[in-house]
Amino acid sequence: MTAVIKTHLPVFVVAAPLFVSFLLSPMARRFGWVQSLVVGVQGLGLLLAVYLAGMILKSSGVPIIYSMGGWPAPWGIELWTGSLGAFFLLVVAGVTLPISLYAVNNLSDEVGDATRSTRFFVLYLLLAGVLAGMALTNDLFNIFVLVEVATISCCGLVSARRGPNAAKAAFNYLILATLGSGLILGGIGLVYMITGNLNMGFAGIALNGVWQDYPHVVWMAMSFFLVGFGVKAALFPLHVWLPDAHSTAPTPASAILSGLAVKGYIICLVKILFGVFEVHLLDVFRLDQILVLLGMLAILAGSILALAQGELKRRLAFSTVAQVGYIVLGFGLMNIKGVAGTLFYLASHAVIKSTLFLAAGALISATGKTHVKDFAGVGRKMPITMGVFSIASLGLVGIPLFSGFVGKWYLLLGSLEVGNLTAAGVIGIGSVLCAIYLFPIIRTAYFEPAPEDDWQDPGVPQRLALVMLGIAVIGLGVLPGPLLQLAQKAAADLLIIP
Amino acid sequence: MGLTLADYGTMAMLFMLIVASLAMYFIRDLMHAVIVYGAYTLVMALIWLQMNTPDLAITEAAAGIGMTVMMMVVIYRTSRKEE
Amino acid sequence: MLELGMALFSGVTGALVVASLPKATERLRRAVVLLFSVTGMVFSWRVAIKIFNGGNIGIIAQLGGLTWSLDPDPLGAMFGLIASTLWVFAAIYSFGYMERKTRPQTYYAFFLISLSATLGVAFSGNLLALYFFYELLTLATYPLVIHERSADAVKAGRKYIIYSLSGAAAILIAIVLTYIWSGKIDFASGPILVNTMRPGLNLLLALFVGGFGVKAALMPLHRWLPAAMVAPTPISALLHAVAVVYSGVYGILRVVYSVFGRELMGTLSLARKLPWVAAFTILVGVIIATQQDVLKRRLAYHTISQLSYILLGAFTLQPWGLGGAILHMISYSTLKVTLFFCAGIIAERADETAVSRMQGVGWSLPKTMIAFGVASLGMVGMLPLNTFWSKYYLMRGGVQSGQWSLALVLIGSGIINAICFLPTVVASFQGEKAKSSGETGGNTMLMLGPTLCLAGIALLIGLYPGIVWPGVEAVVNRFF
Amino acid sequence: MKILLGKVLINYPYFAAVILFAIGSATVLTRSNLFKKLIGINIMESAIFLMFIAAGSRRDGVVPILHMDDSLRPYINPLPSALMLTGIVVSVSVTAFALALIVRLYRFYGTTDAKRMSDIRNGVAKE
Repeated sequence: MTAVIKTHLPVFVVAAPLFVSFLLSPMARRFGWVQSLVVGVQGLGLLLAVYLAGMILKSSGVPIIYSMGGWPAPWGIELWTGSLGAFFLLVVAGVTLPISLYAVNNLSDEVGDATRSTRFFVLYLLLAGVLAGMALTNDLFNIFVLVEVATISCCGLVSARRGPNAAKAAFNYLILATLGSGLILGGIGLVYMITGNLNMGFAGIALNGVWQDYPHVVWMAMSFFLVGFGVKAALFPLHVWLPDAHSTAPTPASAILSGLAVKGYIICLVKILFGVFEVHLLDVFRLDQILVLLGMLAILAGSILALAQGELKRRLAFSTVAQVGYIVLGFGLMNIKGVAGTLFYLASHAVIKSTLFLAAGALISATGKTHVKDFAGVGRKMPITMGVFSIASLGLVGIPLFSGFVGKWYLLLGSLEVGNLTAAGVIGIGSVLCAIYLFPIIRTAYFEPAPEDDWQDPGVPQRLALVMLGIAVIGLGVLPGPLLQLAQKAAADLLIIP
Repeated sequence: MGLTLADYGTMAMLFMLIVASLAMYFIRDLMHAVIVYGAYTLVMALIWLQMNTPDLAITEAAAGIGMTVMMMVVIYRTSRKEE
Repeated sequence: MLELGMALFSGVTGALVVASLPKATERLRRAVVLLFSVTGMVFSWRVAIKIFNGGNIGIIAQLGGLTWSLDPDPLGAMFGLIASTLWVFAAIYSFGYMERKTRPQTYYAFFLISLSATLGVAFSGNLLALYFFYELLTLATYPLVIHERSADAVKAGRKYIIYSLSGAAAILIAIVLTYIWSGKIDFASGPILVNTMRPGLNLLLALFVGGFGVKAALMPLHRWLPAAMVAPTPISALLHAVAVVYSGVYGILRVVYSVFGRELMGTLSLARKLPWVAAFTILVGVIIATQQDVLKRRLAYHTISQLSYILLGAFTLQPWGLGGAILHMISYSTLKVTLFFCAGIIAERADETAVSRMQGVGWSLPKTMIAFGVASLGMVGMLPLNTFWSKYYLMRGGVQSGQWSLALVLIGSGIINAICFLPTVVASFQGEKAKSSGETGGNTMLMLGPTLCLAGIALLIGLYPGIVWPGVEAVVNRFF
Repeated sequence: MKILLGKVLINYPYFAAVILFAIGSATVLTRSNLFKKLIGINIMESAIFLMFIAAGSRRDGVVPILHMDDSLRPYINPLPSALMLTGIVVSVSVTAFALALIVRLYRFYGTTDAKRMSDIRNGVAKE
C-alpha cells in the first residue's frame, strides 16, 4: 500500500489541490469547512514536498519519473520530479501554506460573503495546484495548459475584489497574458515542427541533431518563449500589467501572485530554455547575454519606478519587477554559482515578497490608509506586523544573515566569476535602491509619532502566518543548508554539469 | 510537389480569413464586427476540414458559434458602437 | 573567548535591557547604560591586553553557508580599545546632554547596539564578518542620526544611509572578487592577495577604498558627514568623529595591510596615488573647515581632514607611517571628542553655535573653553599634547617613503589648523562676559567631567607617550 | 527568385498564419475597445492553431481514422489537432471570462472603451 502511494506521490501532489478546489464550491454554506480543507491540503502538500525534496537530496538528484496513465515517455506525459522540480515544489508549498492561513477569516472585507470567498479559495487552490504542476511537468504542451490555467486563475484572483479598478486590471492582465500564451503556444509549435516531440527531454535530443538546419526557426522559437513568458513574468519592458494587477488584488492574492505565480512562469521558461535548447544552444544564440542585459534593465528600471510610487502596494509591486530582474540575470550567468544563487534568490524572494504583501495588507486593512507616508507610528501599535515587515525589508535589501543575502552573495560570485563587473555593480545598485524605497516606510512606522487611532495587529491565524514567514526569512538566511544544496543540485542539472 | 486544386481552395479560404480579420479591425459597429467574426470561425472550420482534421472542425464550429452568440448577447447588453 | 563574547554582546544585551525597562525610570536606565558600556570597555581592554601579549582569541561560525570569524589582531584590538573607552565617556556625557531631550530610551538602546557593532567591526577576523558588522553599524546608527526627527535630520539620515549602503555594496563586490581570486577571506594567515598577480587589482583596490572611503569621509565621498551633524552632540562626537568614521578608516587599514599586503600595494599604480588623495583631503577639508561658521560643521570638516592623516600614514606603507597612523588614531580621537563635547556644552549652556559670536564665552564657561583651547593646540600639534608625537611619526613615515612633500602637507595643515581654532579660543576670552547659565548646577558635571578628563588624558599621553607605545608597537610588528 | 516564390507558395498556410497573427496582435494593441481587443486575441490564437495544424498535416494524407480498405495510405499527424482542441477550449474560456469582466466594467463606467475608462478614472470630464 505504502509502495503504491509512494509511486503515485508526484501526481498526488499536483492533483490534490486541483481536486479539492472543485470540491469547495458546493461546500460554500459551510465556510468553516472550506477554510480548514484549504489549509489542510496546503499543509499536506508541504509535508509531501519536504518528503520529495528529501528523497531527491538523499539520492543526490536522481529524478523520480512518473508516467501518466502508465504510458512511457515519448507517447505518454511525464511528471519529472528532478532537483529543480523538487526545489520549486518546496517553495510553492512552503509559501502557499502561510498565505492560505492568512486568508482564513480575513477575506470578508476585501472579497465579500462566504460564497465569494469560497470562489476565491477555489481559484487559489487551482493556482497552487497548477504551480506545483509547473514544477513537475516535463511536457511542452502541458506547460501551455498549466500556463493558461494559471493565467485564468490569476485573473480571477485579481478581479476578486469588487469595484472597477480590479476588473480593469484583470482585463488588461487577461489580454496581455493571452497574447503571451499565444506566443508561448507559437514557440511550442515551432519546436514541435522541427523536433516532432513534445516531451522536453526528447525534444532536446532531437533539436541537438537538427538545429543547424533551422537556425531561424530556433531563433524565432527562443524569442517567442522569451517574450511570451516575459509578459507573464513581468520582465521589464513587458511589466505594464503587473503594478495594477498586483496592487488591486486582495491581500492573499497579491502575495501569491507576486511571490509565486510570477516565478512559476520563470521556472517554465527556464525548464524550456535549459531543458530543450540546452546550454550550448543558448550560448550559440547569445541568449545568456540577452538575459543578463534584460535582467540589469529590469533591476534598474523596476527599482527607480518603485521609488516613484506613493502607494504602498504599488511600490511593492514595482519592487517585484526589479526582483524578477535579479532572477533573470542570474539565469543568464550560466554558471553553477550564478544559477544556484538565482534559484535560492527566487525562493527567498518568494518568501520575502509574500511576507511584505501580507504585512502591507494587514497594515492597510487596520489603518484604512494606503500611502507610504500614512503609517506613522504603526510600529508601536502593530508590533508583529511591522516587525515582520521590517525583517522582510532587511532581507530584500540583502543584509547579511537574512535570506536575501545568501542569494545575492551567490549571484555576485556567479557574475564576477564570468568577469561581468557591470552585472555585479547593478546588483549592488539595486540593493541600495531597494533600501531607499523600503527604509522610509520603516522609518515612518517606528520613528514618527502615532495618531490616536486604535490600530491593532490582525487576528491569530494572520499573526501565525506572518510569524511563520518572518522566521522563514531569517531561517533561510542563517541555515540555508538543504535548500541551498538542492538549488546547487538543480543548477548542476540545468547546466548539465555532472 | 505542385499545388493541387484543393490547395487553391484552401488559399482562397485563407485569403477570406485575412479579409475578414481586416474587416473586423476596421468596422466601427461592434455587432457587425461580431457577425464577421462568426463568418470567420465558419471559414476556419472549413479550413480544418480541408486539412483533414474533422474533429477540430466540429469543435471550431461549435466554439465559434458559441463565442459569437456570447459576444452578441454581451454587446446587446452593453454598448454597440466603438468610440 | 569569554572576553570576546562579553565585549561583543554587552552592548546588545544592554540595549535589550534598556528597551524593556519602563519609560519613567531615568536613573535606573543610566545605571544600566553605564554598567554595560563599562563591561564592554573592560572586556575589550582584556582582549586587547591578551592580544598585545601575543595571545590568540578566535570564534568561527558557519552561518548562511558562509564562514564568519571573529579573530582580533593587534590592529583590531587597538580600534576596539579606543572605541569602547571613549564610549564610556560619551555615555556619561550623554546622561547630562539628554537630560532635557526627548526619547532617551530609543537613544540609549541604539547607542548601546552601536557599541556592539563597532566592536564587531574591530574584532572581525574575516572580510564577511567585517562587512556584516559594518552594515550593522550603519543600520544601528541611523536612528541616532535622525534622533531630532526634524526635516533636516530625516534628510541627513537619508543621505547617510544612501552613502553608507552604496559604499557597502562596493565593498561586497570587492569581497566577492577577492574571494574568487584568492579563495580565502580571513585575515589571520597574512595578506589575502599576496600571491595574486593579475590585472584588475587596481580596480579591486579602488572598490575597497571607495567603499570604506565613504565612512572614512575620503573626499569626494564626504558629503554625508557634515549633514549628519544634526545628530545629538554625543553622537556627533562619538560616532561621527570616532566610531563610525574609524570603522571606515579601519577598513582601509585592513585592506591595505591584510588584504593586499604592503608588498603588493607597493607594486600597484593606484596605491602610489592614494597618499595624494589623502593629502588633498587633508588640505581641502581643513580649508573648508575654516570657512564654516557653525561650530559643529567646522568640526565636521575638520574631522574629514584629520581622518586622512591616519590614511596618509597607512598609505605610506612604512613602519613609521603606520605607527604614526595608529598613534594618531588614539590621540586625535581623545582631542576630537573633547572638542565636540565642548561644542555641546557651549550650545547647551551659552546657547551659541556660531563661531563668529563666541566673544566672552570663555569668561562665562572658563573650564570648557580651556579644555577647548587645549584640544585646539593639540590639533595644531603643539608639543605637550599627544598629536605632536603622532604627527612627528607621520612625517617620518612620509620622509621614509621618499615623499618629502607629504611632510610639508602635514606642516601646512597644522598651520591652517591653528587658523581654524586658535582665534576662536582667543576671541572667547575677549570682550564682555557672554550670557550663559554657567558651568555649575544640574547636569553640568556630567558633561564637563568627561570633557576635562579626556583633555587630561590627551595631555598625559603627550607627556608620557610611552604608555601607549606597547600597543602601537604590537600593531606595527604585526605587519612589518 | 522563382525558387523562393515556390517555397512561399508551398508553405502558404504558414504565411497566412503569420499575417493573421500580425493583424490579430495589431487589433489587440491598437484598438481601444475591449470587444475589439477580445476579437483580436481570438484571431491571434486561431493563427497559431493554423500554424500548428499546418505543421501536422501532409498534402496526400488522410484523416487518421482506421479504415479497413486503404490503411496503407499515409495519414496526417493527429497529435496537433488533439492539442489544438485543448487550445480552442482554452480560448473559449478566456473569451467567456473576458466577457464577464466587460459586463462588470460596463456597469461601472457605462462604456466599453479602454481609453474612456481611464479618462473617467483620471477624472477628465466627458466631452
